[in-house]
Amino acid sequence: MRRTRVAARSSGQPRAVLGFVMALPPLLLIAVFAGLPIVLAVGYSLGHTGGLNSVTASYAQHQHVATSGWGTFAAYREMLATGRFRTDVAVTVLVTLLSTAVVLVLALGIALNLRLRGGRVAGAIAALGVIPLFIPVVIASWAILTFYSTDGFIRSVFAQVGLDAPALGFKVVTIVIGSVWTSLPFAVLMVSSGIQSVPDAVIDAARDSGAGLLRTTRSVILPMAFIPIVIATTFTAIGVLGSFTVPYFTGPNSPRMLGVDIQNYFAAYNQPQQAIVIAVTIFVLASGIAVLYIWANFRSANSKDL
Amino acid sequence: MRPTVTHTPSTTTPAGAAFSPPAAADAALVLQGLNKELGGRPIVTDLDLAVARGELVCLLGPSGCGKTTTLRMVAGFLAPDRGAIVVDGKDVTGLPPERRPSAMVFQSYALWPHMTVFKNVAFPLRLKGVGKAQIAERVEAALELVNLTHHMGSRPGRISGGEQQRVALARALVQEPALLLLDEPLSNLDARLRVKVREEIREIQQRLGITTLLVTHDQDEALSVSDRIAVMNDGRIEQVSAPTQLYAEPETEFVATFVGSLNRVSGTFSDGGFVPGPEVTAVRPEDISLHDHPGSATFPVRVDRVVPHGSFIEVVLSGEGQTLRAFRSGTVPVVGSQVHARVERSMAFVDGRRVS
Amino acid sequence: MKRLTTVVALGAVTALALTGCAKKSGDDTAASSGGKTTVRVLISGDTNVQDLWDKGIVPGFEKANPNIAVTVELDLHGEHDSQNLAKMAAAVKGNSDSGMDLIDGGFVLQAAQAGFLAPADPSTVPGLSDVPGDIIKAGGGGGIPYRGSSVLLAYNSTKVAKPPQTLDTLLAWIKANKGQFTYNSPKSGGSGASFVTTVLDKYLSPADQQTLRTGYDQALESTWDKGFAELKSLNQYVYQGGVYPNGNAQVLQLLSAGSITMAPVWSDQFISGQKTGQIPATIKATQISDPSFTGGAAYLGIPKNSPNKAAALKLASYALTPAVQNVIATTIAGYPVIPLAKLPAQTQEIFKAAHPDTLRPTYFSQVTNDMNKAWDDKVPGK
Amino acid sequence: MARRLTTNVLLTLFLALLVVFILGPLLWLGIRAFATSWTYPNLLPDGWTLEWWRKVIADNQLSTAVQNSLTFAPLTVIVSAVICLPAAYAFGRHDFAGRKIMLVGIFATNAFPKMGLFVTMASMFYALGLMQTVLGIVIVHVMGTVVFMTWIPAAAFGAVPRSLEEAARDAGASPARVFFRVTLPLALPGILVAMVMSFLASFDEAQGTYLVGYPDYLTMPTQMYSLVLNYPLQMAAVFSILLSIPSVLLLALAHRHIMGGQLAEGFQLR
Repeated sequence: MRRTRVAARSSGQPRAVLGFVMALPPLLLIAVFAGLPIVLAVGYSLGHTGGLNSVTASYAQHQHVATSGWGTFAAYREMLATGRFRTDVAVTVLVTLLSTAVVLVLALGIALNLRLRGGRVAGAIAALGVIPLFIPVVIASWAILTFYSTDGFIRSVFAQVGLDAPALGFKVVTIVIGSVWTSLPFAVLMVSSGIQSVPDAVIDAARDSGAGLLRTTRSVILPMAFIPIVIATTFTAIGVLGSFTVPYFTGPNSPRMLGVDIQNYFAAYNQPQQAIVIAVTIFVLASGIAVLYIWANFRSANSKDL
Repeated sequence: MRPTVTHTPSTTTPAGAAFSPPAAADAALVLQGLNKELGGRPIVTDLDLAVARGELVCLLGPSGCGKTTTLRMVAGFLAPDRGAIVVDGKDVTGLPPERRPSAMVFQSYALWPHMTVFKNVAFPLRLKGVGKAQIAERVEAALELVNLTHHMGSRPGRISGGEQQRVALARALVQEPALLLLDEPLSNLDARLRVKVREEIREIQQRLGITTLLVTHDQDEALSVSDRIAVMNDGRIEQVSAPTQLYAEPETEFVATFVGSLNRVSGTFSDGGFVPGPEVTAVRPEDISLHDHPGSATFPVRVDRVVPHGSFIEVVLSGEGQTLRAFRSGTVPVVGSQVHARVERSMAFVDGRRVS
Repeated sequence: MKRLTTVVALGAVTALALTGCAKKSGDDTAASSGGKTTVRVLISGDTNVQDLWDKGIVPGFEKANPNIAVTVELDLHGEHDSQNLAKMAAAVKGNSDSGMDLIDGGFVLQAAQAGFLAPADPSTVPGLSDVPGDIIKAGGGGGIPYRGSSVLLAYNSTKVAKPPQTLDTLLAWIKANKGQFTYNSPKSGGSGASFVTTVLDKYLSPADQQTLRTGYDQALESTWDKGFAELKSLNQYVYQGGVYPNGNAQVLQLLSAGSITMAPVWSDQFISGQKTGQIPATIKATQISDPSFTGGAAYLGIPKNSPNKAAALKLASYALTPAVQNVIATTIAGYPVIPLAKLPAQTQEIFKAAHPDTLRPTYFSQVTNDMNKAWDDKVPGK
Repeated sequence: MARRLTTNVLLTLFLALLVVFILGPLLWLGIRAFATSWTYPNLLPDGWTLEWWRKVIADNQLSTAVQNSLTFAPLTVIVSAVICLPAAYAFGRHDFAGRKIMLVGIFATNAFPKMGLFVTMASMFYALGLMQTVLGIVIVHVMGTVVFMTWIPAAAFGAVPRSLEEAARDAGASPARVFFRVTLPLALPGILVAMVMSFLASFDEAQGTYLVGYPDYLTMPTQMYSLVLNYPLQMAAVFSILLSIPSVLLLALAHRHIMGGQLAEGFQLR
């Protein structure tokens, strides 16, 4: 199927030009309204305060101005020297790793249950996992905070039987809970679609060869659904990495995730240059994750036999 | 969940089977009173079958007749509602597929695309905990059996359909199964390859003396490779017989129609004429002879159409208010001409059962 | 082709129809009626300030100036201060309309510092002539002080009979009553900022305090170290072992719900909250001394290039009239910034001990920004 | 048998926890919309009331926000479709230099936190006269939908068998007719999913909308930030329920297609 699809893509000279032209509008939109601001912002973080950046430069505090032609890393050096920033980077990475791992385990559980057991219940579980997709993140964050907070559901239930459950509001673990909640739908959709598309016959063949369910899953289903799983992983990780709303509502004052730090450096500390340094940090981390995505896709493109 | 099973499998087969079924002691596979409903619809009903050691039995029937369901019950992918499956005297009905001594070749081959040919074939052995050196040896032997040693390092996606089919066969054979199950193994191959591969399969099966159950809807395939054929219709076995017997002496109208070509009329041919009646008369096209002149028991017919088939000619005739087809070799009759036909041999069915 | 045209046409029509559906928030009021000037007020703060504008200032102003309409928008806790400041900066540089004519609170002082605001002095805002010069000066040239408020120590009288009277006794009380005290992070609201400033000031000489209130001196910020060490040592004694809520309102909620016993709160929020019943009568408030909690003026700002500058200036000046100052005093318990003598006797009585002149002002805006960051870096979670 | 029982018990437990995890917070908040007050640690509110609904409906600012959100989301979907679908067709059907790089590039800019771009964006929007305009807001919203609107339909277009189009051409249909009668209907499920995702993305956008739209155009999410922090929790609950209605309708409409793997297809680079 996949091979024929690729083969079906036409590549004749005039059609190729037409295709290129048709593909341009969204790219131009992005280049102008996101690409250009990104370039300017990175320039500003390197100390270039002229041009459109002069607006920001006019009110910024603790600004580092470029002394050489290409700029200065002074703002980056300053941030890296800040213990708080290093802690926040670490916490952001930790929350990202934890959330992604939990999301992946849940999504795999839901998808495998749907694939191997099937039936109405399994379908209902999968549908349940997709519900958060339709709830605005602001509401979700707020609902989760009230659910786990001091007077929330969890503590209320424990209090019924006389137990004192920990309050989870404003903790790092609350950010993980919130991130898992909001990221689950995409992962469930990706992973279950990948696992659903593993044909019955190859699973049967593995069982017939003497593999139990666990072994079939490990040796056949997971490798065959590898790309959707990688995509689910990378997009979940990138999403959590740069998230603002969930940690802003549910997280503690310290340590804080980088997405919230940006807002604070902008608004509360009036240090836009440092805020952009944080944004660039997130971008660099996200790019690292994106490389995994691209590698997986090109790997599959090169061995066209899946 | 399942009924208690006697270890003396039934030897009763559908009425009047000419080929005597294997004695219980010989039977490598016994299916006893299998029943299966899917979605509230009976798919397999009261199915009994015994397959002798080293025998190749074909389950033949139209799509939806329950033959694949039967095979999947034997393999363990489906649990029968009632009945028992006994392999080599051991009741395996309750076992999951991975613990059954059977190996299956799937219609779609079901090769694992992320493993090389070698790894595909080696996988069952690795699961059994066979040593590395022995795996290499046995995989190589299996691939040699199907003539594929040169593709050992290839991914399944890079080799042709016929080759994939042979890898699937090697993967089943390498397990040295007590029972080989083939689910429409040739249906995804083109006509020429199909003939070649089925001969290869038969040759390997006989060389290894491996008990085999093959599912197909293709009568040519069934007739050419089987020791015996079980024709299925509507969840039941209609007849179990050797190929020649099945063709020559179908026990039911369904079997007669499904296997080979058939002229079917309501009525009888008697003394060179056609008499309409309630019973069904079936005549194989090769059992109608054509003559230029009238003779005993001939009746006049007109040649409507001539369809050459290479080695023989199919002649479409009309006469006595019927349309008949006859096969002949040699001279080609002129379309529109008047000739005389004689029914050399016929079968009669009442309510679908053979009466003469 | 016909189908294509139909689809495109249908899409275009739907799009156009939808464009018409987008609703400007000013549509309902005055923007549509011709000939009127509209002053767009942006409040960066809490809801009680919005109430003040909606009920206390705007109706009277519109009545007195039939040609001017006022629309009021609230940006709670200055949630979007960064967007709004960016927008104002870009608008001033590019000489376009920022969509704001008068800003109350939030980033006003930051904007004043950057020179984005129309200069404010008695010549442009006549009402300012009644306001003490120091307060105007702290506005950075563009900020118009229009009300004052101070931070008080609120406590649950059912649990505490005799509240602490000085900072030192307060700190001792916090340590003696684990988990019963908290304050909001300074960046999220003034009451927390005031507590932090007050603890920091404890270790600063009066001269240094004065320097940080009237200008920016980064070198002097190193003198905060002792104060931050003190604040850090409080972590384990604070609510849930170091939970600092976001915003003044959340602290009040914790206090009202009985989750904590004591907290710094804004005087105006506290008084109006008790009026509406959101804060139970059992919660009482007092001022501490040595040093006292800070308080200060809230500032208005008018962007340099506001198209409705004249009307906005008029509105700012109106806010300084004795009548409005009295409304501020009575509705949200804000401190008047004009001499008390100009106000009714009843109001004079309430505020005689709490005139802005007697309040300890907060730090200069840039210093506050640095303090916010330093607190974030040094206190929570350490 | 015992093993199967254990599996079933574990599975039921997992399911129960998942239900609590996913639906619990929503219900806990939802019930509040009808609660007078709620005392810890009771599992149900102290009393029931519809008072908060009346208050939300009476609040003019909130209803304007609802109306704006319901306007901008479909508008964004239409504009995004017009801009992106031809590109999606090109990505799905043509092979040209830089095709994959362009596909990745569309996503790459999304990984940069938007919060870092407000200042430059504000300057640009002023320079182009887009500040406080419907067009400006739509641009901000469309930016957040481009990935969905190109990637998913591109995969859907790519999956339409060439032979079906050729058969239609062979039968005498013009290229445009083939596109509208054959290609588009077959790719429609993918496009539908892209539209749903775009709608939700637009519906959720808050920060950029505030930058460009303030003070003229405020949407539900921009109001939601102040609402949840400021109004009584019950009103936030009412608002949450209202906000979820369009989403639930969408869920009902497109559930089959979304679960059907259209989304997943779109995210694989081909």
